[in-house]
Amino acid sequence: ACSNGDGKTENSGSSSGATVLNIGMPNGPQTENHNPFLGSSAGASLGYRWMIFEPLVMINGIKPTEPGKPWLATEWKWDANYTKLSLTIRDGVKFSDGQPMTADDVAYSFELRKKYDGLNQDAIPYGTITASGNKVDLTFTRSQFTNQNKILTVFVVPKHQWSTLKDPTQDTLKNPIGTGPYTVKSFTPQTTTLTLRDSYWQDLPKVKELRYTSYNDNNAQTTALANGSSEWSFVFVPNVKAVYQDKDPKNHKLWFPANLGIHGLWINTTKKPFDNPALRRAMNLVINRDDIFNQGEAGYFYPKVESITGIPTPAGDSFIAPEYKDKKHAVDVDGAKKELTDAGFKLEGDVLKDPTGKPVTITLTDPAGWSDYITDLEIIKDNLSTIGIKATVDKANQDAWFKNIDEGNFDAAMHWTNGGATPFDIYQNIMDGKILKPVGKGGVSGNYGRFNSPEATKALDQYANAADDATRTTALNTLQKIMVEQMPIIPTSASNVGGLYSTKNWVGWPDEQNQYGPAQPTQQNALQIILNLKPAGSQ
Amino acid sequence: MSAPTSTITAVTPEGPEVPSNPGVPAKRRRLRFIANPKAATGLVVLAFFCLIAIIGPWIAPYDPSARSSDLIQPPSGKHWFGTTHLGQDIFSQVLVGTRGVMFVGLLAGLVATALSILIGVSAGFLGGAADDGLSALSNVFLVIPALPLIIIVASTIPSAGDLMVALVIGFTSWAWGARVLRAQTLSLRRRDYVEAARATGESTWRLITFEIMPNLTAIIASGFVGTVIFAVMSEITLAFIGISTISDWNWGTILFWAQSQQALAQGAWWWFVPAGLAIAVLGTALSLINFGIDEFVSPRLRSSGHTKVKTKDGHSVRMRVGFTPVLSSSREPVTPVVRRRAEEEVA
Amino acid sequence: MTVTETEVVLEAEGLTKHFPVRRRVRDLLSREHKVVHAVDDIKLTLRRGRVTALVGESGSGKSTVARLMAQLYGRTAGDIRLHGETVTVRGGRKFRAYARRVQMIFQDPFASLNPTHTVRYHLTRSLRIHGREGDLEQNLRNLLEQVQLTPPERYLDKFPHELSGGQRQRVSIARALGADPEALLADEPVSMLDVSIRLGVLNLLRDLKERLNLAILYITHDIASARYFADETLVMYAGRLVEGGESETVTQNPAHPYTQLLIDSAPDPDRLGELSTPEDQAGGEPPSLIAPPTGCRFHPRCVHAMAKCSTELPPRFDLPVPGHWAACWLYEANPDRTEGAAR
Amino acid sequence: MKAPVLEIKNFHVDYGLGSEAVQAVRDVTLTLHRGEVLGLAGESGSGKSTLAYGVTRLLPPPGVISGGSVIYHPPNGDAYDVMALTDAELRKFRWAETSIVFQGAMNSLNPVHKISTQMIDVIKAHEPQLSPSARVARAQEMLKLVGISADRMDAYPHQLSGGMRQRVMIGMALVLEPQVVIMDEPTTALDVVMQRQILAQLVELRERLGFSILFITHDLSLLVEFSDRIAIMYGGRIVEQARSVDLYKDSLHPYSEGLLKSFPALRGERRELAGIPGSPPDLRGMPSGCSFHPRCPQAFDRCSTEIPVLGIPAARNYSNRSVACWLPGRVPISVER
Amino acid sequence: MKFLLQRLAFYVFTAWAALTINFFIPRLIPGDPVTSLINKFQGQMSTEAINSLYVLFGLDKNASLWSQYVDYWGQVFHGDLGLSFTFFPTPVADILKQSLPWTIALVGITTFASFMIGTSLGVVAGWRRGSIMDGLLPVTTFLSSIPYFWLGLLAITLLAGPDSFFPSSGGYEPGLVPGWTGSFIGSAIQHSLLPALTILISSVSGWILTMRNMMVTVASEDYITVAHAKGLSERRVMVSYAARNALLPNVSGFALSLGFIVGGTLLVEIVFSYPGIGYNLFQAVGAKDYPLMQGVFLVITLSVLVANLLADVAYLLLDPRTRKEG
Ligand SMILES: Nc1ncnc2c1ncn2[C@@H]1O[C@H](COP(=O)(O)OP(=O)(O)OP(=O)(O)O)[C@@H](O)[C@H]1O
Ligand SMILES: Nc1ncnc2c1ncn2[C@@H]1O[C@H](COP(=O)(O)OP(=O)(O)OP(=O)(O)O)[C@@H](O)[C@H]1O
Ligand SMILES: [Mg+2]
Ligand SMILES: [Mg+2]
Ligand code: NI
Repeated sequence: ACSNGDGKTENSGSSSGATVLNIGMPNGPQTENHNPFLGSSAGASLGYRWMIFEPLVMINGIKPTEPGKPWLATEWKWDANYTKLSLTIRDGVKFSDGQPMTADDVAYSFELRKKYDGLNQDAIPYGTITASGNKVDLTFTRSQFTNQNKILTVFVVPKHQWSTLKDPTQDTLKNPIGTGPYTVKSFTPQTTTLTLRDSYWQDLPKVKELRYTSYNDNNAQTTALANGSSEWSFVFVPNVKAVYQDKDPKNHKLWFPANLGIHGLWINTTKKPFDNPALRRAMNLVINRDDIFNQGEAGYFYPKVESITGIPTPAGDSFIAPEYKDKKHAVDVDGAKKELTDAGFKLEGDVLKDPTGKPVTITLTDPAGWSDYITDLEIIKDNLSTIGIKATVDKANQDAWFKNIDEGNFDAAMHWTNGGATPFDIYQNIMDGKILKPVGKGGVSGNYGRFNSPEATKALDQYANAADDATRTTALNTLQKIMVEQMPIIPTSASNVGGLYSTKNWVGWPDEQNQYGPAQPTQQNALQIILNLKPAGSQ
Repeated sequence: MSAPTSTITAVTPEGPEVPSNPGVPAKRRRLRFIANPKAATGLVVLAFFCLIAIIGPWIAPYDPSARSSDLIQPPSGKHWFGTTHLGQDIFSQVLVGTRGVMFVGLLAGLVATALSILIGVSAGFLGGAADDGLSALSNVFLVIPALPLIIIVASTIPSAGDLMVALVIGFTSWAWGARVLRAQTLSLRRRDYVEAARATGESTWRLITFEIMPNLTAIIASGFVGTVIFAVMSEITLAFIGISTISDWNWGTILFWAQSQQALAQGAWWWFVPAGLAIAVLGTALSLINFGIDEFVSPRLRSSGHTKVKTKDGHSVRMRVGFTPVLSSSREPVTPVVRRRAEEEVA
Repeated sequence: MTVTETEVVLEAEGLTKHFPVRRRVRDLLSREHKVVHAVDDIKLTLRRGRVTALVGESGSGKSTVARLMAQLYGRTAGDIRLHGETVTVRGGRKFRAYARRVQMIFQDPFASLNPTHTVRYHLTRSLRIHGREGDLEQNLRNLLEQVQLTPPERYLDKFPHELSGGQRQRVSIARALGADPEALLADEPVSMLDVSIRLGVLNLLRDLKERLNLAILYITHDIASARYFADETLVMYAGRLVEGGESETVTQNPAHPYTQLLIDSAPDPDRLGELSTPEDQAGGEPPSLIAPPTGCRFHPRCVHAMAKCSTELPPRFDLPVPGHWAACWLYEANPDRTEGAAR
Repeated sequence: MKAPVLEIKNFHVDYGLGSEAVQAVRDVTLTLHRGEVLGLAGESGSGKSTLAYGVTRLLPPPGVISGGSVIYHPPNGDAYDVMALTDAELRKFRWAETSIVFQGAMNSLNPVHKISTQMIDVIKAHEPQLSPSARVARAQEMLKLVGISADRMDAYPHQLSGGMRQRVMIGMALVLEPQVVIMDEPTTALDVVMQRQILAQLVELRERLGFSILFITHDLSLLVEFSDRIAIMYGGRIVEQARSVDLYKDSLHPYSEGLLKSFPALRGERRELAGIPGSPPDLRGMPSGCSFHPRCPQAFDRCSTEIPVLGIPAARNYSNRSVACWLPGRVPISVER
Repeated sequence: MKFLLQRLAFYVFTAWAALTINFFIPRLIPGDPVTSLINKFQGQMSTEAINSLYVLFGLDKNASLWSQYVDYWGQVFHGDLGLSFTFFPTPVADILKQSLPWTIALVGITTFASFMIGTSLGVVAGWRRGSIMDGLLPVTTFLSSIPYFWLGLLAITLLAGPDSFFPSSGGYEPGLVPGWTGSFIGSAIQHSLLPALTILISSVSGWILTMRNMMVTVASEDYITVAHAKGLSERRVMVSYAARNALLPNVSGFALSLGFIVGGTLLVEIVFSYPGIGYNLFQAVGAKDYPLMQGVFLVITLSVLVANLLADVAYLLLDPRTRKEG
């Protein structure tokens, strides 16, 4: 934030002289913890772990269906209905301490995950892990079709370092050694500085030094972005145009593509009259996603979900069933009213009465501090009033809210779904009967709305274990149909993997035209972006 | 947060002063409190806020939560204090929000005061083990920083309304008052009039309620006002940092929204300023009342109206300790002087 | 015996009060419990219709005696007898019953009335507690008239601060009379009052004694006033009684060296200009009550002190005048020495 | 008559200003002569302390001196009016020429400083040229004079008994050997034995150092014994002034008479104690005329209308006493100068 | 010496009670660190990842509250405060070591400065009543009635910014490495100016007021009049007689206010993104990070107790009456 100090001087003056990139995240003071496995580490929180530890395969987070880019593995092959994986490891890759990376290291990286549940974040059911020559073979106890990207993007750690650690789950790894192009130069709670290695198995990136600064909150981060002291970040900026873009319209850019995860209004499907799909569909028809996008999400943060299947586009374009290809969400109050009258609801003046004659009311709830969700709820509340549903927004206590959602004690709430390489994760999270628990019982890890559809459960099962793509497509189409017809949740927005960045000093960022990866600095693809950056004015 | 805690201990080491001005009936003396300009100003402002708290929701031009198409508009005839990112009317929010603030402030003040009386006065009066136990309790509560404690407690309560917040604040902020009251009770307990009442045969509870309590009124009142300040500040802070679960509007909620929407960065000062000023004015009003009480209790604190004195030869001298101003050093005697008779002159 | 023997109302025998001293770190090691020997072995008799004066310098334990007799403090040892019956009460109904018969007037009229209550409240409470309400209004007037606050209406609804010191003291007395006691313990009832007002209050007390036949303990440090108002005078020094007898005898013919010192020190307008301490007069300061001198407590200051004085506690020795006694070894063997010691 | 050191002339003190002002001291004229003890008596609230503080200009707000002069006669040099001094001159004047001993020694000594510090403070302020060791020596010497051994120099006030503190104050008052010492009820908090010790010491010191004392008390019997002359105050005025013997034997003002009759005597005949009926006047609502008239048994019409003047009584041939009373034979023939 | 034993018992008891409360209160909060992390990673954490976290944090095993309590005391006595969840697996002690200096430096120094300035102004205001200083009181009252965070935010908006001398956030320039270098210390001071200023503004009036009132009370004591009567210089009377005595009651108030440092610092650190202990607490509360919460509370409690102890000692030194012997 200051105009002096060596933080800025190197980047000031002619933009072509830039050697440093300032990356920011609004995550508060950090502690010196470079353990890449731990989400609580500074490396994960700020995203620099990806500059040190590299994946086997680089997969474009916004295009999960595209084949990945070979990275530390040059080849990979799935067998036996995705229960067996053979990897060919790249030669000539060296760790930052000069030791070569071998198949042993790769196998060890998997072993670690197998051995420690705490490190196996995706709960992959590892079977055997064998390394021979430059090959690593893995087996799994179940089909890993839905997890294939998660396995391929596993990062590799050096065995010679990690095998000496007493407890890898509780080590802060003060001296991280990886294959990536950067090493940690200095750490302070505010800023971690990474510096470029002399050698790297690919062309060395142009950025000599990365500075990851952790700001205490969104406000501080936004201010830093606006005044240029932070050049790349992922943060929610209200009124982004005025606050950020207009400060330097030429250089202040943002790109927030969707990934395959969504946000929506979860409805407790066990509560009358919301157990009636017609009511849920009608509600869906009046919700104004433009307002939510523009007012709640500041016009950029969580992109609109356009498809009525709830699958975010363009990331999920290829999954959308043919019959829903062009069906998009649109506000249709009359349609909603028709839907309701058909189902026996009556709109009396301003009040909607359910078939039994009771007025329809609903409490929308989210934690008080989640301002975007609360804003969304305010908008939804307004929207629902157009069909006579009296909604109240309850700003709950965060902990209580979690508990209530978990136990199904709510009418409706804005909540997210899981995300993944395919829309499977979304649907599984919403409708899986296998994780269905009665209202009042907690510990569910999805299906908060207690949506009970054996058909959906079956389709999900089929998809996960199918032997061929056709079965999978059919299963997914069934799920889409259920989603559209039953609306267990009303999708409003897609999850994002975006970023705000400045082209003042560096160019080559991903954007609408060049969608080589999501623009979020804490994603694995950040390494790709860094490798792609060039000093501004050098072209 | 820095609600000025009452300074009454410092002010009255010896309890209620022997009235400086005998002859003025006690009732009139009580009214004199209102005649104190500071207290009067404070009371008027407080009354104004109380009025708004009562009628605010009725006179609010809009529903404070209702959205409109005027997003982030600066103040105008239509929206006196401008609008929010959802087009809500900030003026209405401030008006409607007053009730929550006043309710929580007063209720928390009441709860804390009641607790501090209960604990402080009993500790001071009973003495012995009861005193040790109770004062240890209040010491512990004093040592635990109040705001973090309130934050933690507030976040444990599921869906707390104003009532809950008020109770939480009340239950965590009585310790200071209890300590002051204990000290005061200790000094009152050994007063002759308490002993005398005991010697007359009064029972213990009558001693506490009728002999000791009336003499604590000023301290209790000032403790109450102090806690109200603290409660208002705490409540607003809780809402501001998004911890409290208040679903209704209050000034803190307005500020929370302003802050989470980065109103200042957006240039929407109108979103931020009115609520903050309202808090400051309310806080000042309460502090003024407290000054009034302090001065009422300890007349020495009153700055006398005439601090400058004009001497005969036109100089103006300040009244101060140690150097008494001399108005005129050659004043003629006001009493008649018996003129000397001529014969005495001779004699 | 010139002391007329009327009925004994309240008597104390061997009355002792030790206040514990707050312990410090050092004391913990020494394992000794220090106490203030505020009152030691006092024998005192209050009779109907008589005023007994208790004189002694500040801090000699006079107030403590009064509070012990009023049962406001628990005693360390000794006996308090009301009409010959030992009483020990700490509170509750028994205490009320005792308070009804023995009332105390506090030293400081400015502090002993609650500033927040009116005269009416104070008196009403006193009447009500002891069930003497009857016709309340009439009784209130009677009380005020008894203490010569007339007309009563003028005073009933006043707050203490609206009254002068003498008036306040009268209200205190009225409050004590509200219980219709038999014994009145007046703890320096006039020391805080102005010279011109003192007399009124004392005259009032004397008048009450005569009219209501009260037994009064009059505590003061002004030995001259004891001469005027009390039938009997007891002299206290550092927690002990050192001399007693009829007031006139004690003041005009003091026996104990301390009493002599006290009387010699009192201002005397007739000794114009001869202000100086006689050579044979004791000086020094009162002793610490935590570790009082052994033997006679006065011996360190006493000009007649003998070896025995510092080791043995002198008992009461009767003196020639009936009822007059002194606790001083000077009078041990030969009571005739009285003359010599008293100069 | 001896030479005057302090002449108080037509002295007026008010508390407050304008119409609310309380006139606590009115038109007081009083002379303190070199080497004498002048007693000032009167009941509580009669303005004794106010007069004492007023003379030294130490009245706390809202007190103001609304008139009169206080002429000080230094032993060598010209007399000057204390009321006309500037603050700096006043500071120099204080303690070096006139020192003051207050009623409560505990409150007069700063509880947080050693008594030596407090004594040396004075010397430092007035005789800065003195070396530190000389200052200490002087303080020690003075304390010895009042009977406090040098090893108590470093004690804090609370470590001394009441009598010792009072003696420290007296020692401090004399440390600069002033001409005038004003003592405002210096012994009322002490018991009679201690009181006598201190007064005896004071008499001795006065003989040695030759200062004059203005001694304030309400204990008339003490004054009679101790002082050379006595002035009686009532309602802010001096009502009578005479040599102690004269006053004791034959007081002219009914109030003085009443006062003398209020003290029970310890020795001699049991006198009749008459006392003074009524209660002291309220300074805000002073009775018209002679302020004592409502309580005076001998009051007549004139008393309630005209304020009596202090002067040498006409009837009997008194030379150095004055009284303010309209009773026949006491009406002044001359104003006391 | 008088109340050393009593004080000691008080400190031991208070420490025990406060630490016990510290232990229990966080555990009364519904929810656990993992749900809070879910919140932090809103929508970006898969169900599987959540389960792995329970394992990682050791929350999958159920220990009784009592055994946890016993362990807790074991830890406290060993100076081991456990591992933070938010910054897993960083030991809480390390986090505190990292943030404590900032809080002490900023809030400690400003509280001290505020006390000193407020007290000095109060001395003058109380000594010269009716002068301009006295007239300033209502103004300072108003300033101190402004909610702290509001004042801070306003100050940031109005005074801080890219072109301004005042940085708007952080404890030092992001690029610098903490150390005893000139540029770092300069930067740290520069970053602390605005927060310090706002703390001063909102806290100084309290001290002015208490000190003024004490001065007024003390000024009418006899020994002040005596000091004037002794002809001492005005300064000497004001400082060595009046202020010295008036200060005494404020010493314990000051110690108590040190206790409120962390409570107040929370907002300062939030508003100014200051890397101190208050912000840690805020994070810990938000993340249900019991070990961190306990650690912060421990620090707060101990520092309050130490401050009180210091105040007791200071009192002992300043007021000879408490040193009474025998
Ligand atoms: N509650 C108490 N605790 C400890 N010591 C006490 C207590 N009350 C009195 N004392 C001590 O007992 C002694 C006698 O005190 P008491 O008040 O009886 O004296 P007194 O003769 O009435 O004095 P005075 O004339 O000043 O009223 C004193 O040394 C006093 O310090
Ligand atoms: N600050 C004040 N404001 C108004 N009146 C005052 C003030 N101070 C003193 N007085 C009044 O001035 C009168 C004289 O007071 P002063 O203290 O001189 O009396 P005193 O003769 O010294 O009495 P005492 O014997 O009790 O010391 C009293 O009636 C008192 O009420
Ligand atoms: Mg007593
Ligand atoms: Mg006086
Ligand atoms: Ni505050």
